[in-house]
Amino acid sequence: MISAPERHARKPSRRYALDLKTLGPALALLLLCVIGFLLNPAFVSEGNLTNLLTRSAFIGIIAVGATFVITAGGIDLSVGSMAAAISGVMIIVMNNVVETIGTGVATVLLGCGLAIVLGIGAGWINGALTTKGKIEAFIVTLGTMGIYRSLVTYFADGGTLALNFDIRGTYRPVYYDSFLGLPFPVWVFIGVAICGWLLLSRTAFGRYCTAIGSNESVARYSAINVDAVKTLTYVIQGLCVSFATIIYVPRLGSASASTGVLWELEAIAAVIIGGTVLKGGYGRIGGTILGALILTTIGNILNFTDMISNYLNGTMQGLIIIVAVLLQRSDWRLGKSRKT
Amino acid sequence: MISAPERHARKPSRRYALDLKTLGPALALLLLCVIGFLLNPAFVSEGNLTNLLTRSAFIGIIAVGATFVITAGGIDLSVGSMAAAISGVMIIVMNNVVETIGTGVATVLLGCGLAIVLGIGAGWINGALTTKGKIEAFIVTLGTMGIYRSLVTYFADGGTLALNFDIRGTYRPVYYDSFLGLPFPVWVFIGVAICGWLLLSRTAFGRYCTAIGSNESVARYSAINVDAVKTLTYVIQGLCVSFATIIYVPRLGSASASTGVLWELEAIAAVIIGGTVLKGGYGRIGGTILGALILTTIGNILNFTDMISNYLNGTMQGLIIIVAVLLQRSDWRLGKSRKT
Amino acid sequence: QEKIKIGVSYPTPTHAWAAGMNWHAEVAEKRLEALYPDVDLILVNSPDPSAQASALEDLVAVHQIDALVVLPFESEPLTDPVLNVKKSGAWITVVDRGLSQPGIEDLYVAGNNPELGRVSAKYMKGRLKDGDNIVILRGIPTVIDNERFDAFMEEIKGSGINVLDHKHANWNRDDGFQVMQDFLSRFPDIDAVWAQDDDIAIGVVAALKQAGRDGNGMFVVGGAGMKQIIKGIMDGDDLIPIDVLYPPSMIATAMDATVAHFKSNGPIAGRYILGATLITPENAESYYFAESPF
Amino acid sequence: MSAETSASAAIIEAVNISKSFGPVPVLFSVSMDVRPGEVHALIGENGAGKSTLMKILSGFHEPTSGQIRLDGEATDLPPNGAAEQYGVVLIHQELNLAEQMTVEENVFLGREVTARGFLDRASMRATVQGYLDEIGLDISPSDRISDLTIAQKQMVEIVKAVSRNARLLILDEPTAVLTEAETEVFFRQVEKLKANGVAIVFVSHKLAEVKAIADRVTILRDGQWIDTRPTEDLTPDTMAQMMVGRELSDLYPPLHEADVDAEPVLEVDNLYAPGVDNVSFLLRKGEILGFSGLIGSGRTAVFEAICGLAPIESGEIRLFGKRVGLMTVAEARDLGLAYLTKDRKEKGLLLDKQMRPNLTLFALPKFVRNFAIDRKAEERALERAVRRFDVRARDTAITVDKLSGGNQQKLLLAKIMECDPKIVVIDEPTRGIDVGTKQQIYHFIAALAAEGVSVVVISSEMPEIIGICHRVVVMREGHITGILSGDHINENEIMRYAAGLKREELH
Ligand SMILES: Nc1ncnc2c1ncn2[C@@H]1O[C@H](COP(=O)(O)OP(=O)(O)OP(=O)(O)O)[C@@H](O)[C@H]1O
Ligand SMILES: Nc1ncnc2c1ncn2[C@@H]1O[C@H](COP(=O)(O)OP(=O)(O)OP(=O)(O)O)[C@@H](O)[C@H]1O
Ligand SMILES: [Mg+2]
Ligand SMILES: [Mg+2]
Repeated sequence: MISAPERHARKPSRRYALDLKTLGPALALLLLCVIGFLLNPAFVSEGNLTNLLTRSAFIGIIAVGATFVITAGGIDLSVGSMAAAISGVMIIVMNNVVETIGTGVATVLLGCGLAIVLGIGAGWINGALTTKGKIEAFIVTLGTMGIYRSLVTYFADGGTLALNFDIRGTYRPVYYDSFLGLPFPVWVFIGVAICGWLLLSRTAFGRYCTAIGSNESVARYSAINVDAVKTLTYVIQGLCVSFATIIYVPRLGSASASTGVLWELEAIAAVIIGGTVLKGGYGRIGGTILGALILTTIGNILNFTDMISNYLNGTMQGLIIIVAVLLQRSDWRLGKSRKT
Repeated sequence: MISAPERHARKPSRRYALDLKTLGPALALLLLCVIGFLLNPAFVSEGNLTNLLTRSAFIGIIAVGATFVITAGGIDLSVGSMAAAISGVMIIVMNNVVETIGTGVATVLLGCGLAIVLGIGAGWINGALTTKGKIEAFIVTLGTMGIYRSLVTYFADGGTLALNFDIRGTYRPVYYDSFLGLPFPVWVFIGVAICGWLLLSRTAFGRYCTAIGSNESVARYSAINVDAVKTLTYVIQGLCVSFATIIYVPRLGSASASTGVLWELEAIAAVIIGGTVLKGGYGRIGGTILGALILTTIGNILNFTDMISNYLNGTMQGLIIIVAVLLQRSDWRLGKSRKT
Repeated sequence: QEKIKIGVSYPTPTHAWAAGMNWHAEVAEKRLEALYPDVDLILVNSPDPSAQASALEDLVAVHQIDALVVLPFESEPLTDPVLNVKKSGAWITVVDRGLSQPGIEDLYVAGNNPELGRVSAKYMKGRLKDGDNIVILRGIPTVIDNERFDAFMEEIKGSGINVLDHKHANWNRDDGFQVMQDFLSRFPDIDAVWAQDDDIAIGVVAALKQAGRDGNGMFVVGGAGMKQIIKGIMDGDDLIPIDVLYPPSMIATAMDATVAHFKSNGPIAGRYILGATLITPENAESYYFAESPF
Repeated sequence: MSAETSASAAIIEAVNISKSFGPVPVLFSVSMDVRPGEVHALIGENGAGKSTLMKILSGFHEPTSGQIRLDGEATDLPPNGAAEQYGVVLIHQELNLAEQMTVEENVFLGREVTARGFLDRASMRATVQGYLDEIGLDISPSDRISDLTIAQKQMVEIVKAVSRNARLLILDEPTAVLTEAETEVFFRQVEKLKANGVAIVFVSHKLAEVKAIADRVTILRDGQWIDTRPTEDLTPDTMAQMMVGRELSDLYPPLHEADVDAEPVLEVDNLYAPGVDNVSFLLRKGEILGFSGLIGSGRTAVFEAICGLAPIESGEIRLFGKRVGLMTVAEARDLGLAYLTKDRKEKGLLLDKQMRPNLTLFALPKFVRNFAIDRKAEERALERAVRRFDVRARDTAITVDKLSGGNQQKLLLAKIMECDPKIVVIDEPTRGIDVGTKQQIYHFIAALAAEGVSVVVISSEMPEIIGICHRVVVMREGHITGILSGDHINENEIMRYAAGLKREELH
């Protein structure tokens, strides 16, 4: 009975703005590719594009997990160290079972299974400490970051843990072989991305993550088991780290204290460049994927030119990240008058 | 105009709970000191305690700034790199003016003045990009972190920037000399801490920071210039970095790409161990100071014993941080029955 | 009876070479403490220069050391802290990276970074001809990296060998792999790679094999003397035919000499500069330590 | 109808419920029962314990003592809204929506419709769209909550309530921000539910509404049960009397005739801003100017633009005769212009802070002595405000989110008045405030005007607008359709302008 006023043409503009925001990361990536091509046409060679995709798989897969954690209002700084520790334990165990079960597929499967169990366990520890222990996620994961990093150093005696040479032969194809022209890691990446996307935007669980990140007490009052959902986001993060590790280990067959250093920052950066909000309540897997691609492409482009001093790589990287995010602010052109 | 209801005196109980929370970090520190003493009685020697205090000055001073940023709902990842870059520029400039104004106090003062200007400028850039550019603070400061870090590498040509030897002679006392038995850096730390405490808990500005961190739109509706206050928190952070740099440079007389690595994480950890809430809205300078002391003490204690493998330092550090924060959860004993 | 306390301070091992050094230090500690019951060696490692300065303070304040063996993280920042240790009356042995001020240390034991670059360049010149192309993967931007790189470039100058580009691979396998992948996409014709370090070299080899460009006389020169690489040389690997030694055992040498200062009659002070030996299939065996992690 | 319902057995019964928060007692042995197909109103002063009792009835709080009987059986209700499994649904007084999520997501939060493990978004959207159409709310299921006006949010809460298969629906002040028209829509939904045998508990301070819709009324005062009676036995006046415990004189103060020649203090010409379409009006010294209109008619938008809270596209504003451009909120405050928001939860109060910092936040510069905040002065201000506005907190150290809704509103009013404004804009001044206090606030506004302060009252309560304003501006779709004064201020006239049936040529 309240007269529905004729709809103002305000909605279309909102939709449009939203699209711009969604398109932002894609545009930034496109721009980077154009720059890459202009710098060196070899940038668009099939080989390089394949390298680029394969490389972004690690950060990308981890960032998919980070999207869940961040959407639910948490943060996980431990992923890089976790990856290193899982690789380390995988390698040690696989090397040790050579005598009993040989160097075949069984050993590799054992290693992968172990990685998954460890990832889930490590994620669960982070989650339980945050929810049951009621410690800020930042502190928990800063702590576990230090712990995992030093454990891998300890296992490797400060050096490098190397996978048995024969197992490496069995395991190698997981990184180096292709299917339908795309390397396996890319397929894993695609798989994880699709699952992540479905989970976040097509299931009740995804909505719970968003609700918790948006307003924890509203979520709680809606009879959502907040602690369980939050813990589960860390478990998903751990699982993603496992997947990343499983495709990382066959690449060079080794793990050391420098494995995965700063992956946490890269993953979080990918998530945020993709448009997910750091304080939680809004997450976009699609954006995260683009964010990961953007980050990898920046590194790749910098290797393609010697115009800038090597020392300034970090400067370029920083500038490009800031500019890429600045560009996707759909409202910056509307300009001055807005104060809000 | 209306009848005043009888007011019940119900304050004491709440105060008590609050005190437990406030006391948490202090208890954790005390416990650490006892452990240190048991491991090696030399822990409480005057020399060691002085070293400990002096050392915690760097992180402590930076963490005071970080308390403002975090209380107002922001985050600054660039502080470590900023410290490196400021040290670098300071050293270059001081070395270059030797010929014109010599190696005396004037040069050192010039260097210090420059540091302050640079710190304020760098803080302002972070602040402006976050508020005017509307980019997430995490991304802005991750970007500037990369930029400053690579700039110092560039200035140092990949190596180390060393302060002119004679200037070092003039400047040395700033780190190494004492006043009333306490080294100068400790005095600076005390000064910064007191100013920070006054500013955060006794002035309108501090109240504004808390309000913004608690709810930005309430702050805006309460006539607070949100952008200006937020920018100012980053400027304060920059200023604190300047002070830390001013006492850091005479210590090692040089700057390189490895200066200040991970200080940002340490500073944030100190802030949060001290009880400030990462999402903003509640900040405690006193806690931050204790947090910085706790972190430094952990490192100090680990240098005291070779009972544990050096590789496991990180594990111990991580465990102690988590346990220290776990201990100060005043409500963990109240336990299960709480539902809300 | 008062023990002779000797502090040993070095960077936290984060890459294989440093791990090797750590291993040699720990082995030397056990050996020397068993040999001389009145000697106590205290091993401390630190993650950055500032932490190392703190560790030095702690060694003096808490352990009251009689001598210090230090492998400085960086020269400049640790000069003053080591000087302070010296002022406490301790004997000072500096390893690998010299301090920026002469005369502080009583004993200096070091490898030879410029020599490593020069030896590598000489080998390149011996195998390549005018107009051949190489790429360089450098370490972490530091003085060491600069010394090696500058000496290499100095030596290679005028040989007609083209250095296509050089990028930092941070003494890290993953970075070595990625940078080499990009070099391979970018340059269709590369004849050899100077990886400067064995960890980088391993990444480079993986990238070469992936791209199928490991034939045609392609070779990689690493550096340091990692045991896997030396093993490969012994087995006649084509891709990494030689290595240039930068021995992580130098810390043990320094510890031995420092203990000897207290235990032997002969004079110990002075400078020991270890050579950057070229390891070839002929001499590889004598540089191979099976138990070392490096 | 009430005769039948009183015969049937109660769905839920509260027996001798007491509740204390820590040592603070809030409810004293309260009993109440709700029967299927009845609307049971719960009334009482601010802080009487209505919301607390409702939270106990739906499991959000545990009673300190006493018993809840569900269908005659003593039951421990599960916490956190899980009582929904028994068909017990509470719509909280404080809006309980996830701001960043969409309407559809909020309506179905916690009980999503899934098909083969995946969300059935199409069907959920269609369901929500159906409800929205039914109540004539012009928003889309995919709109974000943060983009809605507060009244729209309240309507979303109602959709949320209606869409659940509740046997017992508890509505804690659902109509506080609704206009009469929306309230009617809401009542139609209630009637429908009632016809289906749903039991409804309705908390409200609008006694006329209670009279109109309730079958029985329970009255609480200071945590004590006073009476439960069929509505027929009560009039709004007797209800008010039982709530407050004394006779209430006239609700509205006598209207002082405004001085038509008083100098204008605020003149607005051809203002354009988001949601505002060519608005011009004038406010005189000592005048009470009402703003009326439907949901989203742009009343709030006008004053947010004037007070520096939203951008201005074009137009001229003169304050005390001087042209002002874009002002910041602080500049407006310093010039004597203050705006009180109706959204106390998102824009008004820092819920996790105590009363003192909240009270002084807006006028903080006033409390600065020698660069530091004068806490003594703050304490004094708090004491004064508590007295002046009757803010009832049994413990002044609690955080503001623990205050009762009405007391939050009083605190918010106190906060704005702390800067001694010369022009004060009050958006929904009596949102969630009990009759007794309402009367006091009206007198307070009248007194302000008599002192020469100009007051703008934006309100969805027609009687309030009619009762206290000298002139009334009616808005529709962002522009002014009429400015009424004197005898023209009556319900009929206002509605016709608000609905767009009549329109004055203003320029
Ligand atoms: N969690 C809590 N902790 C402490 N006190 C509380 C808490 N919740 C409510 N109170 C107190 O209980 C009393 C009753 O509050 P309640 O919200 O039930 O009042 P109400 O009748 O709903 O009032 P209103 O009409 O203003 O909404 C108030 O004095 C309030 O401050
Ligand atoms: N910044 C803005 N940008 C675009 N549209 C806006 C903006 N602010 C308000 N509006 C729109 O202007 C219209 C008027 O909203 P406003 O809140 O002023 O209405 P109101 O009369 O106060 O109604 P209510 O009492 O229901 O809130 C709404 O449809 C709102 O969505
Ligand atoms: Mg020993
Ligand atoms: Mg209430």
